[in-house]
Amino acid sequence: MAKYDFVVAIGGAPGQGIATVGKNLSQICARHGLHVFAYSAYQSLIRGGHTFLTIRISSEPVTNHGDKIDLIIALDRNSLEKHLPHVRPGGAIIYNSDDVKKEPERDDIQLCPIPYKEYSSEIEDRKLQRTCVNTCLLGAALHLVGSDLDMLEEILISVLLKRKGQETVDANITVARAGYQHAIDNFTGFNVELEKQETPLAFGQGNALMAMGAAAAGVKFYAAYPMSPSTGVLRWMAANARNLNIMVRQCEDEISVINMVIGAAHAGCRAMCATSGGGFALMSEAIGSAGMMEIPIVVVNVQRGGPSTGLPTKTEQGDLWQILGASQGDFPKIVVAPTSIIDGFNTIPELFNLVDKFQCPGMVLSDLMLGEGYTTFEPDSLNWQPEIDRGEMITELAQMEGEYLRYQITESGVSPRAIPGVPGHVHVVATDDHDEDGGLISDEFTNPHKRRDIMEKRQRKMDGIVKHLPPPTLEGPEDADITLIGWGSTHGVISEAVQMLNDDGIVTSHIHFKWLYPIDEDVVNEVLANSGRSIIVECNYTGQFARFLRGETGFKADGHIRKYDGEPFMPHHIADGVRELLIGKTELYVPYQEIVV
Amino acid sequence: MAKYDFVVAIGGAPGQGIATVGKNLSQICARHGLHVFAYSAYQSLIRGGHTFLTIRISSEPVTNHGDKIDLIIALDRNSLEKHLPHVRPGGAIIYNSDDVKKEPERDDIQLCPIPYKEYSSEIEDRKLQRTCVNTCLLGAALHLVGSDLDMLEEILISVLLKRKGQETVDANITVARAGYQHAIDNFTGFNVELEKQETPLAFGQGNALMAMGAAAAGVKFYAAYPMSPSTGVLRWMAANARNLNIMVRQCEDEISVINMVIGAAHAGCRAMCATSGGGFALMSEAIGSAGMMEIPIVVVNVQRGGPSTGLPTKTEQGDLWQILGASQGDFPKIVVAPTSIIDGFNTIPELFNLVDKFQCPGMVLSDLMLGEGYTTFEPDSLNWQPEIDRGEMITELAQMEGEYLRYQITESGVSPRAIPGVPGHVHVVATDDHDEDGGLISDEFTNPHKRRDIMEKRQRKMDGIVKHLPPPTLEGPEDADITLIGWGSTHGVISEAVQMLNDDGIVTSHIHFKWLYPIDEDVVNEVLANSGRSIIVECNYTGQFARFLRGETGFKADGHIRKYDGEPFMPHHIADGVRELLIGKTELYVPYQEIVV
Amino acid sequence: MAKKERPIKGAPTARDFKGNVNPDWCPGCGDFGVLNALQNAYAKTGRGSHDHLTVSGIGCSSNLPGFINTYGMHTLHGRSLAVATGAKLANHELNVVVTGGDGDGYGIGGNHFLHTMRKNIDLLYVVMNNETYGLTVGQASPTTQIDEKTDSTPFGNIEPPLNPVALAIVAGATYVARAFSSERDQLIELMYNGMQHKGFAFIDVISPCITWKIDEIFDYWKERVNFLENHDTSDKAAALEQAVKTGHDTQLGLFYHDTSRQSLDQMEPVLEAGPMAHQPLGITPEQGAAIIERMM
Amino acid sequence: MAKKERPIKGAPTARDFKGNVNPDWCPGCGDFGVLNALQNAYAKTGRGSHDHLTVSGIGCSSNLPGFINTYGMHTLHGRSLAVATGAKLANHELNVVVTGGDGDGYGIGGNHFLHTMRKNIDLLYVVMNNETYGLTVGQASPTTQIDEKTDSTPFGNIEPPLNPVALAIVAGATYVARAFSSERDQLIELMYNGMQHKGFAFIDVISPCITWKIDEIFDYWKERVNFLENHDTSDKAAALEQAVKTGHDTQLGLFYHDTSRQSLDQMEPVLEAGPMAHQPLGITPEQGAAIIERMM
Ligand SMILES: Cc1ncc(C[n+]2csc(CCOP(=O)(O)OP(=O)(O)O)c2C)c(N)n1
Ligand SMILES: Cc1ncc(C[n+]2csc(CCOP(=O)(O)OP(=O)(O)O)c2C)c(N)n1
Ligand code: SF4
Ligand code: SF4
Ligand SMILES: [Mg+2]
Ligand SMILES: [Mg+2]
Repeated sequence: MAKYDFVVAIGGAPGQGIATVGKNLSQICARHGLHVFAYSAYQSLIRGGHTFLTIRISSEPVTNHGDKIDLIIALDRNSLEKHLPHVRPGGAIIYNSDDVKKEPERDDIQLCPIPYKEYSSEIEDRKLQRTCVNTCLLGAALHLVGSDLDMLEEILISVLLKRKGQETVDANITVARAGYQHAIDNFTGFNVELEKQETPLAFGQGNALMAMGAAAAGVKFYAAYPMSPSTGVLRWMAANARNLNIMVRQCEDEISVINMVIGAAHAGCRAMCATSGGGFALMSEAIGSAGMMEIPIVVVNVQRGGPSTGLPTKTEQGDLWQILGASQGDFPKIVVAPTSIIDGFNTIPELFNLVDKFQCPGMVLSDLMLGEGYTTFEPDSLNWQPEIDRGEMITELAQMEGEYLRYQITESGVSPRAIPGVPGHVHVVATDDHDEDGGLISDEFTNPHKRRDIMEKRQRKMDGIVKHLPPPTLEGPEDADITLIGWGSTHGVISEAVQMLNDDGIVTSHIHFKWLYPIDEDVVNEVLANSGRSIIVECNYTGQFARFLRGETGFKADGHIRKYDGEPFMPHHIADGVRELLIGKTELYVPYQEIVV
Repeated sequence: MAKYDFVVAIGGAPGQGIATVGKNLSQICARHGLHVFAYSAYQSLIRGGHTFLTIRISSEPVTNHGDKIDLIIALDRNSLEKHLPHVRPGGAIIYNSDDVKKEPERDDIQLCPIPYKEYSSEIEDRKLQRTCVNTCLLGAALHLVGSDLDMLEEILISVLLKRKGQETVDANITVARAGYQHAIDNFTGFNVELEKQETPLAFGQGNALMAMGAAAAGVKFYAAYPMSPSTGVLRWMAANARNLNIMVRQCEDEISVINMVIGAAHAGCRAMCATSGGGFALMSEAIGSAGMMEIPIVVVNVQRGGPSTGLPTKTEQGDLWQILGASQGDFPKIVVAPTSIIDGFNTIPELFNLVDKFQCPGMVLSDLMLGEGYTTFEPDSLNWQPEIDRGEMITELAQMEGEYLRYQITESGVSPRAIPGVPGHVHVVATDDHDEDGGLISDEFTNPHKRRDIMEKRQRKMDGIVKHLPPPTLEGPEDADITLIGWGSTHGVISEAVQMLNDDGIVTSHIHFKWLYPIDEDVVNEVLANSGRSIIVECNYTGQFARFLRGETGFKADGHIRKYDGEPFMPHHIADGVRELLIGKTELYVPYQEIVV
Repeated sequence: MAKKERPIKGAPTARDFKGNVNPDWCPGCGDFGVLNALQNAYAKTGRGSHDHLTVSGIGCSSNLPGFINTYGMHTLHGRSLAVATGAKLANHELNVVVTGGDGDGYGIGGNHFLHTMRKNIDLLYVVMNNETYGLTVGQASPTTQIDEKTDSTPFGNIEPPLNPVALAIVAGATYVARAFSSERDQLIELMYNGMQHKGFAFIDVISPCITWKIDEIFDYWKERVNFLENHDTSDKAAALEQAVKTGHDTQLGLFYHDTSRQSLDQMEPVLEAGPMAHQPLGITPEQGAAIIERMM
Repeated sequence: MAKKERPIKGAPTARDFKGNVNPDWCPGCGDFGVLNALQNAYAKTGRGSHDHLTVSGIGCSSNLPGFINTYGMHTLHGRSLAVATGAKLANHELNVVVTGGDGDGYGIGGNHFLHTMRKNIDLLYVVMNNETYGLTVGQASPTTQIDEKTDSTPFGNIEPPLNPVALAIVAGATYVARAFSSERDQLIELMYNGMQHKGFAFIDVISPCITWKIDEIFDYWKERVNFLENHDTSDKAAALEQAVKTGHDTQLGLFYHDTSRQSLDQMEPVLEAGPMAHQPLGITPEQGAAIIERMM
């Protein structure tokens, strides 16, 4: 376990600046070389409602928001009342005592009221006074977690001086110091100390990291229609379009998005788009067209709670069947679910090489937890120059033998593709089924044999793809009693549950799927053969992955842990589930969500 | 076997009037009380190309176009040359000898040239002369199959007199008689005779029968965007809208279609739409919204060859995964695949009762073979007054206990639904997840417990649905060596293959699925437990049903017969496949399509 | 939470149309004015709350049906007009009002907008045009001005905005108006008349977003708007001329009103027997026999 | 079947743009004239066949790219403009021409039509308007006239047609014309000038369907069309006035030509470094480091 594992949560109303407090705290940690994972529970609302940001701080990399809350910073009375029960015994809660009518009732935690009005009385600008309260509470929090104030002051200056001016900086620093001092004088610090590491860490949001991966992969065309929780990808792309020379377009709808991406990809760009479930549904017809025309594209689905408009700001792994079934008929395609925020960065170049090689659509299943969560990472750990393999692409006139056939029947099923503009290779790509030259089979004549040949050519690509996809990983002992099986974003939280269970004497291993489709039945069954009593963990109602895995491999799990209330798993949800399943009470465990925001 | 089983095929270019010849012949048969099944192989073209219509005639009901061709009527030289090899030994081919340059070479069949020019020399109108050739060849054909001319003459008069006038009728009758007489004088009739039955039969196209089922079910709102091969449903609806008082709307696209249907259904109509794969893809987002708002609708997907625009005029069972995966997240839904043209009629009222009862979308998987094929049936065999059960629907103000909650949490998961306009029940339905009253969970506040409750309420409906769906049928011996498993439209052709195999001493049974989703694992496994060596027969590349069935039940078939060249199975394709699989050469048999149009 | 329809005594008032849920819009959002005006316009019709159906898509503005005491449908993003058309044609006795945003209606919903107008469906369509995608935190919308810096155009928008009023006149809407959410009386009047109009009535309402367009709120618009005067609303060419002039600096009022065309429900013979939703289900054995007759 | 690009010697001629597949349209279909004119217009540009990209949706008319010797994309029904926009912005050195039908473009594709015009994407869009859904055997389309009996309206159409030319002018197209497939020279001229125009050029071409609209073929149209004369194509109001007048009896010619606006590719700074498809892939370690810097 990490030497340092501490969870701070910040509660307040949207618009109260929770994100800024969280960012400042995270940045202080990151500059100290500490790791952070943050998850925000909020509503599909611009103002009003309630936000609860959980920041887990650790000396080791962290992949989820953990199980407990050590310290809460309550930015308003509502948060104080709502979240009082959520602090672990021995933890603390910081709040502005001016807000409080009635002393909070809990004697197993440290109550940390700050008389903000007193400390801010010298700030004349009323609005400024109001907004500085966050900094004051944060100052106090820093003492509690054993940090000094230097880093916060540095950050305040660097962020606020230019944008807001000296007065704002001074006011913030004054109240930060007052809060800090008040904490020294009145509260007991936690028995932890932020150790400064040599190298500070960077930190970023999952959507941004995926966009960065796309930039590294050579994406030159990005189109989108805003949709939570995928909009962060668009935001990053738009902000970086000019300095990185990426064409970024916001379209009239998701149908236009994907069709533009197909056009751009056909014209030679690496092209990508991201959306969420409903937008993906609208894209599904065109995904089939990319399959038929054999145009490589990447489509990202950052899942949120469904069905339909569902829970726009909540997480779920509920779009697996939608992505597997997207568009009519059979065609080659690749589906991948990144297993962490950083893996999201790496997945994009990996997937682009595959779709370029096999000329088919590639689809990424991320989710709100990964996409909107943020995490720290080593600043030089990202591979900015991943291998770029564009496959059999003809970009200039070369000596050819015979005539050029866009859909030439080959053993691999892959036919070299020429980009419009290249002399000597003029051809038509079509969504109607076609012969080797792109001529419509259905139109000019009907020829079941040609159809069969071209269908088999296309589908042969699947044999190549499946060989290129790494099998699921097996972590932990080979002869475990329990094996947790998961996919995509839950890797971190399952790993942690596995560790808890092993620490508890329940010998547990973990099989995790990143590459979801196609599946090599034999290879996967070999990995699954190492399972103990198997439990599939996923964040949806019907067990979409369990049903899919069984269909592809015949594997039937012994138990299931599922969550579909919109909030992501915490490690103990899984560990508790395993214990319940072990005593045989049920085959399906649905954890109770304790923290209600 | 049927006493009378005779296959006539008609070949020619589109626009040559093949459909009319086919219709006349079928009508003659039907009026004789003989059964007919017709399938037309054609291209996505208005003129040009080639059409090949196969009409199977039998004294028993027929469900597919059979295995052999006894007689071909070649309307042009191209058909003569192309289809000469397709006549079974001992069969015959009729053609206009004026067309022929070189005598066709086959000595195992009867060549039946008709010197049309000679017989039509008295027709002065050139155009009329040209178009009458079909009737002349049909006249000859009628002799060969042992019919008299009376019925044809009757039909010609009833169809042509009003629309085209006496001259046309006379010309047609003259050449029909000449063709008939020429056949008597020159050709040997087949050893069959059309026995007039007491009661003539009706005949119609699959799409029309489905539309008729909808009318009987009380559909009052039908919307569509034209798409082959589903357009026949729109055509029937449009033609019958006024006399049956059905609102029929053609929309700007399929997205509009389904959303209109949802609006109409919410306002209290039984509402339906039909499309094919690509249009269905566009509808998928809204299907989830019907699931979330709990609005009962019926969506028909008449499958064609995919992927993408694919083969617009060819058949396939390739949209199963698309329909299973339509829209993000989990929500209650029902998927059914009619097993015959007539079953298409019955399925619609059955499904409407279910979707009304469980307030969810219902989806029908038909295909080109069923939708565009036509068949005879007993005129009074259709149940025009099926039971109509609209479920818990509130259409007028009644005494209520307490307040009305649209999404009241109930044990069955079904909450009584009030129709807009009813006093005292004002409420909002929403695609965002919501509380019992329709208030947005995601918007006002976030409450994972409410979310879980409402999700479980919705999904509980699946328990009720699954109990209402009949299990797959098992036909044939319980201890068969071989069991063929199919779904939807292939029922007839598999049945026939089963009979062939049993006649051949291979003891074979047949398990067939009509209701595809949800599946009751235990019930289905009980049926499947009766399988011999199991072979799944389906009309797609990846074995979509096999993969789905395995996922839901764990059942892994021993072998597979699949076809994906656009043409439907013929019985011997399946029987041959079983024999091949029996000798263990392969686990997957893909029949060769002999008849290339 | 649960909503209970309040029995209305006597002529309904705007209060009777207040929903049980309080609007969750940002304080100061223009949509409050639109909601209020709509409640007043509904009241003015004299009909009970169950006689109205308010349909929306997705967006801040599209949350409106939740805040009003009528039957409501909160449908998919961009699809409100299609759903509303279905509902109206299924029961044309309902007063069906569609509310939504510029992104919802002119962006993703653009095709339904076009064709619903062409078909002259008898709806009132109220667009709360804030020139942004509010709910998704402020990206450019189809009405965002050139050069504007937004979440999705941090270097300034390079795509020119569309002109909803001009488009509506050309596309076939028969009642076309522009309003400002702060001009309450005019808005109520336009809405009420739009409900009375048989055919597609369209009101583009400037409804400022105080969160993402902080520089374009009340004062900003107050300066720019003026009232359409001395204008013959039956003159299509004149309406179009005014509409094309109308850009960001804009005229308020009724641009076009065509009373000569019938709405689709008036033209559809199958409605002669009353609303579809109230017609008897299924067909008679005689009708069935007649169908079979034609199949023999 | 296989197609081999024929080397072009000297200035290309229309013959060089003949595809290897013969059109499968019904003999007499108006689309033949459009195909022929397009081949001529391509030739007139003087550029080789590989420099052009012809993009279509699905429909009889949309089969055109298969019959012409340029790069081609036969995309989904209704989606040609979106695909073409992507291709154009990915390689703006290509001459991208979009061809299709009225159902494809004004029906299912209506929203792309609207927004592609608004954004002034540098494309030539040629719609073969036969006022029907040809390929699906003759249903009503968004340009089918009132009362017309079609496959989907056996009792007569009750939905009025839209006016593509007026719509295009209002929506922001910068080159808007109407033509007749039998008026070959004018059509070639309009197409060629449309290709030269930087921005969205739109030509609605009357292209009769001889199979489903047997009463509205050559002679019928010949009587109805006349040429736009003494018209100032730079005057938007005048163009609109003419366009609104233009119904089924129609004027041929260039209605509107706006040379003042830039096309989107001209406004987009990331294209200064040349076509996206030719720019180097990926980013430099320095760029990566700068990104990380901002994340610390
Ligand atoms: C298919 C789909 N795409 C995207 C979204 C995300 N989305 C929700 S609201 C919205 C924009 C709303 O803008 P507007 O209609 O102008 O309403 P406003 O919030 O400005 O009132 C978007 C893009 C969605 N819900 N569904
Ligand atoms: C999503 C989708 N819906 C429907 C169709 C069926 N479809 C093919 S072509 C066509 C209409 C074509 O009409 P138009 O564009 O006017 O072309 P025309 O054949 O008249 O030249 C339709 C509805 C389709 N291919 N895809
Ligand atoms: S974000 Fe803008 S549009 Fe949305 S509620 Fe707030 S002010 Fe209104
Ligand atoms: S059906 Fe009409 S549009 Fe299609 S090819 Fe024939 S004439 Fe042309
Ligand atoms: Mg808006
Ligand atoms: Mg057309």
